Amino acid sequence: MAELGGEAEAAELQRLVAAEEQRARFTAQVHNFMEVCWDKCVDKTGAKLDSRTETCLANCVNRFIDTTLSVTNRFAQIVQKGGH
Amino acid sequence: MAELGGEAEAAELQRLVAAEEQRARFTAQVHNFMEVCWDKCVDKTGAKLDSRTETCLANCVNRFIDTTLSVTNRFAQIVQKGGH
Amino acid sequence: MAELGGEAEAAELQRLVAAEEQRARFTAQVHNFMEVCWDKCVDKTGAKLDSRTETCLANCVNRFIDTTLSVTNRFAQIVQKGGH
Amino acid sequence: QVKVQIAVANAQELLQRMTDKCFRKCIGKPGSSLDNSEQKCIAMCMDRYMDAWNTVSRAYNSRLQRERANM
Amino acid sequence: QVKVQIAVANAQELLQRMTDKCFRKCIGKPGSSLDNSEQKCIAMCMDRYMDAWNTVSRAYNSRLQRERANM
Amino acid sequence: QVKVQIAVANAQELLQRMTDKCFRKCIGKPGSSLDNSEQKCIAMCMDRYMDAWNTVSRAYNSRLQRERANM
Repeated sequence: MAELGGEAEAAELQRLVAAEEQRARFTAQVHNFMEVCWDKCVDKTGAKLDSRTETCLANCVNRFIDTTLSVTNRFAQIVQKGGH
Repeated sequence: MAELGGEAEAAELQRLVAAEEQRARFTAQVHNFMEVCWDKCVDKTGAKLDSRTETCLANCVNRFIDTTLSVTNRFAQIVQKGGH
Repeated sequence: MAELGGEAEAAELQRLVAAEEQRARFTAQVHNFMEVCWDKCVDKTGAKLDSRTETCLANCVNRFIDTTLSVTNRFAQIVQKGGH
Repeated sequence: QVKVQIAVANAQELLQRMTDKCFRKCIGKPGSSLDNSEQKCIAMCMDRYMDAWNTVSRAYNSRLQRERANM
Repeated sequence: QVKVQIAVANAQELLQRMTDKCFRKCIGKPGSSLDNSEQKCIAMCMDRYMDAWNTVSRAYNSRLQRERANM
Repeated sequence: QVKVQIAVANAQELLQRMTDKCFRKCIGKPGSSLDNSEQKCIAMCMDRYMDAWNTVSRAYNSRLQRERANM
């Protein structure tokens, strides 16, 4: 591999670290969704995931994110109004 | 704000850090109580917390602390007697 | 205690740290087993653990370890085959 | 005033735990969007969670003060 | 390909959580060995857990992309 | 002897988990004080938790030794 100058190397390293951190956050979030959605959507474990379970899992992720956004926005409003 | 000498400043800083740590411990403990007491006391979430739920929550905190003290004291006795 | 030379002392210290780490891992693992097996095996808490509960707890530890090994081996096979 | 300050200091942790509890309470089988009744349930659950947080916080604070007075 | 890579990157955490979920699902009262039906249940549960992981992962990724497009 | 030592080494973690499990087991709806039956239940639950801890610990230790012997 070609040698990189000090600055370019540092920038490249920083980019790699940032990408790695983003992937770690993504993965941690998926573990978190699994904790909630596995129990909600998967009753029996048959030969394959049926389409109802697949839909339930995808909806579960999306509704959980909707809930997070809704809770966060409402909380911000309450805080701005200065009390609840 | 008046300038502080080195020592007074260090003492002030130490006091602030200690207060912050105490607040963090308090908050962590409240999260912990919520984990136990929310499921025990809050069945339905109506237009407001009724007084029965409020009493249940306050009792839950106090009985949890009683339990912690009782468990800790009994454990200390067992350890002192050198076996259980 | 006799004084140790620098190298012997370092080796001894390293041995102690390793032993302490191993004990911490063991203990963490026992806490983990307790989290799973207490709820599975202990229904009522009578005057003593009956032998059925004792057997259940010991089996629970061993079956959990079997499950871990089985899951890990199967996972390694899937990864080696390059997809699932 | 004070209650909101306490809440803000640990807002992220509070929001995560509150979201988790209210999602579990209000969403049975997750559908293709949050329907009206689910949204209302979440808003109420949030308010009750913060009420409960304040109640728990006050009860803990009183107990700490009583314990200190007895020392 | 990609899915396996994601899985390997966090293999240890995944294995722990999967073992925990599948043990709870498949083992009622733990006996003196894993019997055949328990072993089959665990293998199926693993496969479904990884399928579910991939489904959840894809759904999350799509959502992130949609949110970014809306910004 | 040994069992108590193990317990002391990680006393804080043990006390927290034991308190949590025994509170959940013994306290239904928390009242205005710990009544007699709750207090007895907690004491028994503690003893059984420590018995169970020792049983689990021994079982794990035997298994580790068996695995090492097979290597």
